[in-house]
Amino acid sequence: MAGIVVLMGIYTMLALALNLRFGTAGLIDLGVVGFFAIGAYSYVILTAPAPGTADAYMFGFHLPMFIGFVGSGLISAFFAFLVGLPAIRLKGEYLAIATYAFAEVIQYLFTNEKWLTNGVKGFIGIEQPFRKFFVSANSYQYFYAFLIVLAVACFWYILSRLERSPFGRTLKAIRENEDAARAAGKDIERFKMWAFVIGAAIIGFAGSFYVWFTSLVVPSLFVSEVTWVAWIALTIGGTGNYKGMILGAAIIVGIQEATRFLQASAELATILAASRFIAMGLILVLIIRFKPKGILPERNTVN
Amino acid sequence: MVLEVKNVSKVFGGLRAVHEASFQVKENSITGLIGPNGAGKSTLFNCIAGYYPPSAGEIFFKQEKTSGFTADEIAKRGLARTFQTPQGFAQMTVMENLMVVPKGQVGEKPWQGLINGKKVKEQEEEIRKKAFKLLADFGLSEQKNDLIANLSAGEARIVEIARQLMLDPEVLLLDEPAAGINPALQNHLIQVLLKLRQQGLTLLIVDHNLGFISSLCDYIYVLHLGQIIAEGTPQEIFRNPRVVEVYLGGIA
Amino acid sequence: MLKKFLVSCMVLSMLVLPGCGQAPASTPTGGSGTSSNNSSSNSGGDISIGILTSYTGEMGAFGVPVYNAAKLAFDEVNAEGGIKGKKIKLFTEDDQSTVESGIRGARKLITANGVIAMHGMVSDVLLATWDFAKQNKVMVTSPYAGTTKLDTTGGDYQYRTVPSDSLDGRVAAHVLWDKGYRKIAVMYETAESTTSIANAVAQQFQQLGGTVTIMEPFQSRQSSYLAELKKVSETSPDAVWLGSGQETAPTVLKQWKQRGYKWQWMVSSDIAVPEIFKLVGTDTMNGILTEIPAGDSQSEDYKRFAASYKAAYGKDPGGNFEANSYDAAMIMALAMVAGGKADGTTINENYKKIASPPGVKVHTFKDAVTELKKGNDIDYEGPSGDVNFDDHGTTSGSFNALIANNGKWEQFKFYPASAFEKTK
Amino acid sequence: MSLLKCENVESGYGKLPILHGVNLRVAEGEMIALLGANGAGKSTLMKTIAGILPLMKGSMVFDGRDITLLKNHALAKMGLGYVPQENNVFADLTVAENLEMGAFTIKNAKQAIEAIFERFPKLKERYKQKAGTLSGGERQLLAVGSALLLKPRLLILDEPTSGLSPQATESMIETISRIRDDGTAVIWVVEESPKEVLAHVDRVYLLESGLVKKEGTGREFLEDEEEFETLFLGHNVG
Amino acid sequence: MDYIPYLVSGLVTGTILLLGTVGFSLVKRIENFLNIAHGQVLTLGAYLGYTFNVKLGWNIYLAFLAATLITTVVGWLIFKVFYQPIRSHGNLYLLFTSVGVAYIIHGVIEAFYGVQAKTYSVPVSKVLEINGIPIISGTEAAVIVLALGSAFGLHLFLTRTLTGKAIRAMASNLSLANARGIDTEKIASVAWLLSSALGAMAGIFSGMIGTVYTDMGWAVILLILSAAVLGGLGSLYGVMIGAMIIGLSMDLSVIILPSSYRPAVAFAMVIVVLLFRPQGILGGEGH
Repeated sequence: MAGIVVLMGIYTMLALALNLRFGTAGLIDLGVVGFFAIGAYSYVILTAPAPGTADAYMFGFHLPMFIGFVGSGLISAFFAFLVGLPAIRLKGEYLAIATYAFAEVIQYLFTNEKWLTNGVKGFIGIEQPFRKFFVSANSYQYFYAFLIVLAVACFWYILSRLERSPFGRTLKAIRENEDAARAAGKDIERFKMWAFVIGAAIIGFAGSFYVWFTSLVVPSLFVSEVTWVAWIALTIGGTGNYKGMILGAAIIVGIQEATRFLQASAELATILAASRFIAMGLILVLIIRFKPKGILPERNTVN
Repeated sequence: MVLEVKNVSKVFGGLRAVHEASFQVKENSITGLIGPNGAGKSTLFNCIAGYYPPSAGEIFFKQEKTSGFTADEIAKRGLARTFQTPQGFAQMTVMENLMVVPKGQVGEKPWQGLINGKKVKEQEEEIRKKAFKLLADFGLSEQKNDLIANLSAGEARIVEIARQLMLDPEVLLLDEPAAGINPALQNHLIQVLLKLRQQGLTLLIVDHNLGFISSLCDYIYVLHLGQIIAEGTPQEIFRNPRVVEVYLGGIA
Repeated sequence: MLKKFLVSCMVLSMLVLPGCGQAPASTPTGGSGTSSNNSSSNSGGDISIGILTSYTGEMGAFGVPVYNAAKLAFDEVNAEGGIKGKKIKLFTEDDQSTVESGIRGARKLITANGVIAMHGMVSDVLLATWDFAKQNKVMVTSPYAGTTKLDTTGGDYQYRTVPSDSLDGRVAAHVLWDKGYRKIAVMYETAESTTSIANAVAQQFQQLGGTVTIMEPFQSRQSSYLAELKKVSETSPDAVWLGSGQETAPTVLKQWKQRGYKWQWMVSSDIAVPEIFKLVGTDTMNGILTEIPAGDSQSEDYKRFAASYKAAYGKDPGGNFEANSYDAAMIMALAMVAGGKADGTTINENYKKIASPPGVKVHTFKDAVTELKKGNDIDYEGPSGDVNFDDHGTTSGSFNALIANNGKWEQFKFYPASAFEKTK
Repeated sequence: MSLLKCENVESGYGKLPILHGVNLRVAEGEMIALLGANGAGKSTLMKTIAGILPLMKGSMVFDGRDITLLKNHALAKMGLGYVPQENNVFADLTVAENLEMGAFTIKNAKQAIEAIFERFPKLKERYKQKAGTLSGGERQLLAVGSALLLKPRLLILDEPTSGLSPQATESMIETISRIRDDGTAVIWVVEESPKEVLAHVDRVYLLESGLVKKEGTGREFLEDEEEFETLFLGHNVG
Repeated sequence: MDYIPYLVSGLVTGTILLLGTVGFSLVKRIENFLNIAHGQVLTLGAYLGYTFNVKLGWNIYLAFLAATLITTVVGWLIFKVFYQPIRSHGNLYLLFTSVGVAYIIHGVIEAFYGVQAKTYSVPVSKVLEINGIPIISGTEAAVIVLALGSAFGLHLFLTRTLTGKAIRAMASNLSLANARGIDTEKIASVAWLLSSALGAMAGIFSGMIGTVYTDMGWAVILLILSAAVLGGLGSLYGVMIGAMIIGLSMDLSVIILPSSYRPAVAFAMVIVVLLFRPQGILGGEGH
């Protein structure tokens, strides 16, 4: 159970960030996994010990865990800023494709630039926060699940507060009507950039949490499926509704776990893996068809 | 002169929508810009508001050259506009629509919005009061919690004007404000606009119909096929045979 | 309402799909084959062991053979009466060749099924699950996790019955050198195992005095490798070592043939499977070399293993680490017998001891139990070779050098573990 | 019998109606002008008749058949031609291809296109040119020509002279009255040069705020000069 | 002379990509959404080709025809079942539905065929050599000729037939097409049929050149998106050029870069193009 909660939490974080970018600011971002990877690697490179003889990477700063964590969000945000400088002006689908391409390039870079990322070998044995206070891994995993829930609650609080602030109101206005927002004297690129950067920071932090969960990073963790799963969680749960996002993440992780309990034999595994894809696809298609605003749609705030 | 348009041209592909148009708007006046459909009014209007960069010519607002500025920069300098078909933040309430607009909101900085400190709260309260007063002035108090998407066309138009007034503009550009509004509401609108002028606002109204505009404007410019073909007081314009020909056709 | 509908849709898809899928005749079921009952998770009398392996995804081809071979070993153990009367019961999980799935699978096996040992992980999954397993006193073994990352960190609650990739690469270099090639190129996919083997091949070959003309990493699963082949051909090597998986290697080899290049190929052990002949074509494959970490296929142990494997599953073992998986499972069972208890700690404590010298050499479960009962120290040897472990839980390993000949991999040279001890 | 009969038509965009119950009739071969201020609902009415906007209330009968639920392309096949005010040609297609699309549903398309070329020689000169590169007048000509290919019984023209030069306007008016003379009924949305147009039309409808405010012959409208000027120029204040 | 083999391999990659991309942007133009599932249509075609060619032992060209035919029909059915009913929701919903559809097709293929890669039985053909350098094999030549032939056929269809012109008309101005009496539903169906047929062909061609595997669709849709953006999303001729540029630049990049960067070259080009010419190489002004 604890493992499921952790993954649900991490996907909820991604969905939360995506909701700020898309639900509030209307940016179609298909590059979630790119920032996720940047966050994860930032954390690892900041905290990794100096390279051993068999390692190809050059930088391991061996900084305290806390700094690594903060760094993962900040560095991801910084990259979002760099990407956003030219890309934030792109409209709709063009932004989607640009961010998608960005995420792919990031994966190739992380695979090939060994001096930075240790290539496909990646980093292993990553230390987990507060691990030393726990004797057994079993009790720790419950603590970690608790930590994740805490973090999700924290992000939830921050984001819902942001959304209700004048900042969030302006973002929504931009989502609703860019021309009118411009007529109201809003520098829409700047606001979009903020949404993009804050979203990236949260995705970056989620990267740290993910690294602690997997205890290793390799480039193959960061495939575009992560982006799609985050989107699916957001879409089926309900854009603009925080409970919806948690529900969406729960459904997606739930589908994957449910098939696990049907796992009885080796041969069945292929079918089960296949039905996971089918179930994920079906649920997305059906929700869009019959409840296009998601299971828990956004409620319009009334002052 | 609060607004000066000097030899502005705008070309789209091969199409010349506006050709060396020049005109001026006096402070605290109500100036009209009229012309038949396709005359280039909206294009010129968009050039002034910063939605299109002019292909040639210059525009000055309060003696500052604003051609080349983006729309939001121009809006912040006190030149507010409305749209031909009312634009609003559809899935937001009337109140929220108004509250989006004011300049210099501290809470628009994400960290300030997050902390939601005293300054933000005070400012929000101020803005809310201001919006409430505007809505009351326009007779829209009851609709303050309605979504823009659910308003009638006439209401949407008035809300848009109210929303843009939240900018505290010096000049208000109105794009066919009377279109789609029934006569009773039109009269109400005229009263509102006249009152705004009394309060010191300068108005530039674009319309293709002389009727509404003549009862409001001090001075009118007539645009036809991208060029200013006449200017003068409403009376002068009505007597101008060129204008009458453009509007009614040759066989008069 | 809607949720209900969706859940039923999901279940429906699962019920319908197996019907149309290709279900091989030899379907082993998780618990039932090895014990009487597979419904309860950890019924008192049974010893639960988990097979966490890749049935799907990139490494999907290896899952079933690894499972089958391990099951063969445990079936033999159960047939001999199990361990102190307790039968071994298998649970299995698909890691989908991804770390995330692997972690989830491991957690389920450990927390829900209460396994005392897990077997069958690929490198990344093993690394990601090992700490959690160790904390829960669950033993972890792998028949094919060659990653060099374990070279110095393994040994505690973690063993592998396969040599490290670095040794694998050195052997490949030796085989090419022994065949008389002096100028080779190295092409490899940017995956962890292929990269580390490729580096080892190049390093060793240069140490032997040969020339490596080019190291060409490439991206897997592209539609065309013509450009890469051309680049390699420009360096005119005598032979090319190819490190690649089953999805990509056929494209490379077919396009090599189509373009009429002539060099000698040596391929990594990922491709040393029977299926490759169907994928690439027997003609194209003829004469291609490979080496696999395995016991001497001429040995009695291997022949006996191959025969019972064929009897159980209707297929010859080969190329999919079946022998390694069998031995890992067998040693696991023996470690429990030797320690007299069925838990992870016992397996961990006895794993190395019973498979490494000194001790009486034993080859079957029955003999081993007899020797252990006598109070003798034993040294198990199985179809995959000596299976002696170093301090970090890795077997020294022997290798078979194979050549493709008319649709089959034929052994042309055997390199016993002793051949490489000095180069280590 | 009227060719087109609209009763109590309500329609609009989204949920809110712009037309609040319009009644309109067109007889066979009749030319109708539709007047009204911006936002009065002229284009909305045209789009509703052409089947582009769905009807919210009321009924429409064309050629004796209820067309309330019919889609745009089916109406076209019944002989209802529509020339929208904007985007009325396929900009990416050549002039010839545009005409072929106009003749999509008819049998001897080639001959019909030849006939259009004869009628509008200007189009023939440019038959290989992309429609997007034509001048405004040529574009309108092409749009009208394409619509004529269907041999429509009723042709709806939404401000066909908008943005045209005086000469182009004049020749367009001429062209359209010739179309009527050939027996096609026409609904003409008029914004500009109303005097010339009204001299040609049989009847006029004046729309205000989504309702028909006045109905009469072209002559009646032209004769009542004061009201006419009020309508197009507004009140002469002062 | 030395670079000719790179050019040829670029041509092969490019022409296959061209077929896939043209089908993709046909849908983009008619339905105005990014059909992520188009990659899976290629995969489906490739697997059906495998069934006929290997499982049933048919000649490759016969298998090619049969697989293309079936995929075409399946593609059309997918349109009818999944996309048509939600058209009014808007293009973002269509895009995410296509993601769902992609997962469904992916799952179904994996359930039927398993995860192991497949290859066709294509007889090894003679290689044309110049100065001892192998230039092009028969299969490659056949693929290039057939792919370019199909693209040219599509061009003829779109410019010479009434239905083809109607497709272009519909893409140019949907409501006007309706007003002209064109049954746009029917024309949309034709466009989907064409798109799926071209996708299937692209899939089978890549099967003839390389291997067929279940993740193929995800890998290829990225390249298709790249080529489409490069050429200007909606412009059919633009994306043909875009596809060729991507194919050639990927294979020529191998000369100077490690080939593990090959696909990244394509994506990097997309980013650069979007930054400097967001409307694509041949796209018109503004969108």
